[in-house]
Amino acid sequence: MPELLKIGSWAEDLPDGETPPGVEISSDFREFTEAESVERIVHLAQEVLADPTFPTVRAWRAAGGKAVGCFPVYTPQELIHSFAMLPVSIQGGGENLEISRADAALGSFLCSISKSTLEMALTGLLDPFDAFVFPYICDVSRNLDGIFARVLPQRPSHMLHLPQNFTSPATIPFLVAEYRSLIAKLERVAGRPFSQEDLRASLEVFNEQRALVDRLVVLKRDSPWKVSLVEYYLLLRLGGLLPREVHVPLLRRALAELEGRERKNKDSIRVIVLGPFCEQPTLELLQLVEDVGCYVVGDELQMLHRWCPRIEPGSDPLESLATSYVRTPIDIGVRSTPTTKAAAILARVDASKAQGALFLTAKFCEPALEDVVLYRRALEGRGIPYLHMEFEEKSTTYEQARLQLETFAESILFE
Amino acid sequence: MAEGASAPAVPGGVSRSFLRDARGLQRKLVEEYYGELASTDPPRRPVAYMLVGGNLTEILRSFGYDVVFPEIVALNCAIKHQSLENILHAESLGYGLDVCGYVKNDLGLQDLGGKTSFGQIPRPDLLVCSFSGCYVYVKWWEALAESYGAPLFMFDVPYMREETPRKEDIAYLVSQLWELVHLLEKRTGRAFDMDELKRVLAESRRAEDGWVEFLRAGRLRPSPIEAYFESIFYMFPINVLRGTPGAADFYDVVNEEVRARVRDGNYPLPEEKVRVLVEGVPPYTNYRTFWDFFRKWGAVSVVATYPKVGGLFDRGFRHDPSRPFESIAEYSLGAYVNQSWPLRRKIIADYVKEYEVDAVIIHGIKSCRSFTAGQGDLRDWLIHDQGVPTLYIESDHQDPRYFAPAQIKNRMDAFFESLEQRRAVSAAAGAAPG
Amino acid sequence: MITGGLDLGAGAIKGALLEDGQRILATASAPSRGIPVQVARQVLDALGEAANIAPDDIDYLCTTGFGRYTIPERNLQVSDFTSSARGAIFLFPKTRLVVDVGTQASRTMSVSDTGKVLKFKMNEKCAAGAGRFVERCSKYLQVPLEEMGPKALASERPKLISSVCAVLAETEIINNVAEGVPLPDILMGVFLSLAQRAHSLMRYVGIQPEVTLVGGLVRNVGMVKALHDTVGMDLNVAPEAYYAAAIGSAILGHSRLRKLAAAPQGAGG
Amino acid sequence: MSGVVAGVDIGSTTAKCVVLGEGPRILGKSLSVVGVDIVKDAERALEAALADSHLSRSDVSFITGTGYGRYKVYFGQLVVTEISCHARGAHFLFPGTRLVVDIGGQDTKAIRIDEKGEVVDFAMNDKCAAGTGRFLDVCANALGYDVGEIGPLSLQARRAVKVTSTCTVFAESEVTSYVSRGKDPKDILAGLHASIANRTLSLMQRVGVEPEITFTGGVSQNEGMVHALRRRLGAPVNVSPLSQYLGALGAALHGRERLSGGAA
Ligand SMILES: Nc1ncnc2c1ncn2[C@@H]1O[C@H](COP(=O)(O)OP(=O)(O)O)[C@@H](O)[C@H]1O
Ligand SMILES: Nc1ncnc2c1ncn2[C@@H]1O[C@H](COP(=O)(O)OP(=O)(O)O)[C@@H](O)[C@H]1O
Ligand code: SF4
Ligand code: SF4
Ligand code: SF4
Repeated sequence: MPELLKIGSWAEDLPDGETPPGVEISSDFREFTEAESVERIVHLAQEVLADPTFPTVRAWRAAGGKAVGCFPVYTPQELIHSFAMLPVSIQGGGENLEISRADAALGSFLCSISKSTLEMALTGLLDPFDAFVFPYICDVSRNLDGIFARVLPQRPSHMLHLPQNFTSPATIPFLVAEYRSLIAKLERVAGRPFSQEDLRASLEVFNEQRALVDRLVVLKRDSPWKVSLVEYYLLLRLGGLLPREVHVPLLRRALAELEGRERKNKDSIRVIVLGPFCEQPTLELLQLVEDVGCYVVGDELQMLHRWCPRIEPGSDPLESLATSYVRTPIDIGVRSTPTTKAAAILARVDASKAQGALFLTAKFCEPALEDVVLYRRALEGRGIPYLHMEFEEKSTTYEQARLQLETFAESILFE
Repeated sequence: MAEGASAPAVPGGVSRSFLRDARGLQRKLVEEYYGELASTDPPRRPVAYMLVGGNLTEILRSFGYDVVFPEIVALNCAIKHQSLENILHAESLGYGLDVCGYVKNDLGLQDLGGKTSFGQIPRPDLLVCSFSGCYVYVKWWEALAESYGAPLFMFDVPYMREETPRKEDIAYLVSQLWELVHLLEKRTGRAFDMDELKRVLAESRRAEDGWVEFLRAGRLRPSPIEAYFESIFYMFPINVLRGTPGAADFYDVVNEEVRARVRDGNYPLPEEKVRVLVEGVPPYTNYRTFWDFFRKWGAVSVVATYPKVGGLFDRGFRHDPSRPFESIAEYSLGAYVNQSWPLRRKIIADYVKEYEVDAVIIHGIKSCRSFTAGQGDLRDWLIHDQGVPTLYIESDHQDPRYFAPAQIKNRMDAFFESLEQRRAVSAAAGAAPG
Repeated sequence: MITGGLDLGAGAIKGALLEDGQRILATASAPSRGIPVQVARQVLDALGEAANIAPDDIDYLCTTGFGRYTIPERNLQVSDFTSSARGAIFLFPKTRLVVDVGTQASRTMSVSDTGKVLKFKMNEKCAAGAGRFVERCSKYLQVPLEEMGPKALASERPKLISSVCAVLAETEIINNVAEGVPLPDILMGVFLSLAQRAHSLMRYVGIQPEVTLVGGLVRNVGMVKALHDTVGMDLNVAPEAYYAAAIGSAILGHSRLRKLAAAPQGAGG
Repeated sequence: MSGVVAGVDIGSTTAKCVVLGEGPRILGKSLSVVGVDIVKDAERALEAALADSHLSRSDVSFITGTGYGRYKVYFGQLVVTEISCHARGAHFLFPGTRLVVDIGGQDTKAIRIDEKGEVVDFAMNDKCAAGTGRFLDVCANALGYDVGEIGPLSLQARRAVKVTSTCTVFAESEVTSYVSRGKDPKDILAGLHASIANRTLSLMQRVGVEPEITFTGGVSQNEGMVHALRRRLGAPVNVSPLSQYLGALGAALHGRERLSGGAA
């Protein structure tokens, strides 16, 4: 596994106030299309993540394109794509962003991702975007939309109500109407009308991406020693930052290398990681999990790219898109669970053959926090060990995390 | 500025003598309500748990259900200083420090057996989640469903981003209401009785008229009511007893009392110096202490947003027996927290004008993101765009550990002190121009 | 075979020497100030002196605690939970739940009959669940640390602290003093508040019939009483329990050494 | 009746007293640590300031209390919050001041004032004591320094270490962990100061950053902090050796206004 690169101390080195030097990425994404090895791709991905000025979006704009920022967990990015705009997953500002103004606007007891996203809006870092979508995954994401309306009035932002009643016959028509409201805004931003044909084509592009993502997920589950958690995560994460047309071939090349990798299966325990569906743990934390001897064989990272296996465009692609959201049961903290939490967690543990569950929840992320209790009760019933830890975007010390992770691994490994 | 004191200047125990019969009646209603719920005399009516925001009390009542609002149970526990024990218990079950205090208080209480000083809270036969304005509702009801094994009906209410809902929103809601009706028919073996629902709705409407009359009394100068603290007492009937004759009668008593206050000059404070709008959920565990911080400065809350979590009746909405399902759908869209920030800002701006507000106090809740996330931006908007002096303070609605009296008092003192100073200065400037 | 265990805590470095993983030869400690390696050497010297052996006579050194990676001459390092659990089982073989209140953190863990950690939990951020808080109280209440416990025992109506934050709690205490609350009641209030936090950690892990206290708190009779009263059951307390983590790591070192001796080809540490 | 007034500021950490003669003349002042008996501390603070000004109690015609312990200044005739007092004090020393930043033992405040020294808006650290003097005290202690030393040391840093924990309780462990990783204490200190400057800026932005800024409170005696704040703001900041006394001075000024029947 390539050594985890230490990037991004620009905030330390430069006098405050100066804008950081952007990572040079040629406007046609040549570096990504030419990147041959996983090692190189991982390196590029780390550079992109360490740079809060959205280099991939700037590159896209340089070529004259428009971009729409999407808050996690689920947005129908296919719709945005169908307008030939770049849908980009905004997942916080990373550990280098100083939060100074967002704290005041939002309040103290909120997850880092909401604060850093607002901070970026207030400091101009989101200027490369033409519009924003905030899905109703939680009250914070929802409220951010209304704050954006005030602080960035020139850039439309849209709050998308994702339905929670999955059995009503009226749900799909409602979601179609929701999507139509979004479409109306996108039409204005893109300066062109919505077209079913374009959406159909976009669905196919996303289907291709999903198929590859599935392969990666299966690889991580079945042969976790072949792909490290950091590699796995970065490959997925790029999916929301690069044009899909660049990501798809890149992922294909990476998979070819990873699937053929000869590596030793280490004496690690198999764990499933739950909770980081929205705010993302730092790379250091992800690496730490595997360093102390845990193979992650199931997770909730970057769910957008693996929400459903594939969407058949059908005669009404918009309805197909809505149907796929409503009809794909996903057990995740920001969607009401159709079965019970106990059944859901045990099924997931069984599917991944995990020996333990690791709850990595973002500090102050209520949707994640509340599930932990129901999950742990179910796990205890089956005698499956678990550990719950909270994380924040900004952490420089991992002593407490290491201590707990080590104990967790030791408690499963040693007699 | 407060006078210095030769004796300890602790302003405890300010009298609240303007409160008369209504307060006693409210106590009685609460006691009766929980008393009935707790009674084990057969035949027991089925019990549904519901949330205040966007609640469907009328429909459940028309099927003969008793309704329990865990939020209100929780706030009663907090007022009676019984929340911490429940919260600590919930934390030992694994609910983190940052989970909504209502949820922890309720789930802790349930796990401890549901016994409160005001009665035994019965187990639910049905859980109706009106997902209107707070995502935590979804999580909370999932947890209840899991621990009771009771069926859960998810009533998904679209968030309001425009002042008028789309027709698809109403269609979605009405369809869900019919699904609920069918579920209730199945569970009770009773046929849905539209006339009964209409009768209940008419009672609701009467209570709503009375409640609005009370709230609007805050427009008088001086205000005969304490719109924030007093509402804590009087919200119970409008949220819990709506649809019963008792609720409407209650507001008749309240309004009679308010009229008498005006007649007798029996105001919340001898002198109303500052007219305040309060935004946010109250610190129930310490609301009396909090109230005293207002009284000390002659500040009267003439309008508040919190009493609107159960519906924006004062903005014109009424349940309508002639359009039963549509009006219920509109009601559930209209919970205060279900309004987007731009709509909330507009409501607040209107209140400031209509109620001649001098200052706004925002009370942020540490463990509630639905209400709180963005209140800092609201403060900024009020001060800079609206020119209204605004103070932001933070504690918790349920968890007494987050109420730091000295700090809150310090901020309130400084805020009112500076208001008073600026007034004195501008009064002096007005008296002697040039 | 002599194995050493070093517990490099945030407040103090504690050490233990064991013979054949069964007999305690010596224990020693020193406050963590300055460079951990140097303090650790002092502790090792003190241990050697007390047991009357030369540093080279230590066959295997196992570290634990906050600074477990800082000692270059270690043969193995284990987490605090793992070592405290072993130490507790050594001192009280029927232990099923271990409570450790140290300088920075309060921890609790349930253990199997062999001393394996089953479930564990440490205090969250924002919770004043740790010994440093007691130390600071000692400073501004002007009561020496050693006297706080005995003084607290005289309390009749303990004054609990409501704030979860250590810093805000200090203000609260100062207020209480100003309002004339008797010192023993304030002290006991502090201990009871900490005990309640520890208790909720214990409940999270699951209360077990036999509970053993380890770490700095065992030296404080007030804290022990507060925990006893809060939990409402008998708790194992022993002076050696202050060194439980060090003892536990020496034991773990010993079993590792035995394994290595049995399979010489896999040597290394 | 003499025109001598006194202001007593009982903070969370220190008690300050200023005795003010007629006109802008400070006759005497005192600074002491607050202990557990606040009532006595207040009296002692007054006595010490009187001694410093060679006056006796009867020479003072009006006493104002401020700070956290203002209600314990039983011998005073008026209580005012320290927010109004710092505003008044800063305005007195630097009349152009429009924004006052007060970092004390337990609170950080940003106070926007008008040209008369009246408070227009203020914000205080909400969550906790993070980013206050206490935070620096604890960190200094963890590194084995006295608070007086850490400012100058931080100025000698070569490369600031990034400190993320703003929680006073946990910053200590972060600092200790940096030490054990062999980081230079000067660099750690620079990081600590930068992190507080950042927090403070966030507070200042709540009320609006105004052109003339005066830094008050005990922490303004810390050159490292002054430097970090200036750097973060990219603008000058007024400081004076009297900065820690501005609350007490402001209290005295409020008393004087009251005495002369002015706007108060
Ligand atoms: N003699 C004593 N009397 C009372 N309390 C003590 C004594 N010695 C240590 N303590 C308490 O124990 C704590 C240190 O515990 P310890 O287990 O050494 O922590 P760590 O492992 O984090 O260094 C101190 O903060 C203090 O509160
Ligand atoms: N000479 C100094 N150098 C650096 N810091 C100082 C100095 N004097 C005081 N301080 C800081 O000031 C703080 C106390 O500030 P002060 O304004 O007196 O607090 P309060 O008013 O809350 O009692 C202390 O916590 C300390 O960190
Ligand atoms: S991290 Fe959690 S609380 Fe924050 S925006 Fe995401 S889902 Fe919401
Ligand atoms: S609105 Fe706030 S207080 Fe009410 S349930 Fe939701 S999170 Fe809790
Ligand atoms: S200083 Fe107190 S409130 Fe702030 S983070 Fe730390 S423990 Fe929590």
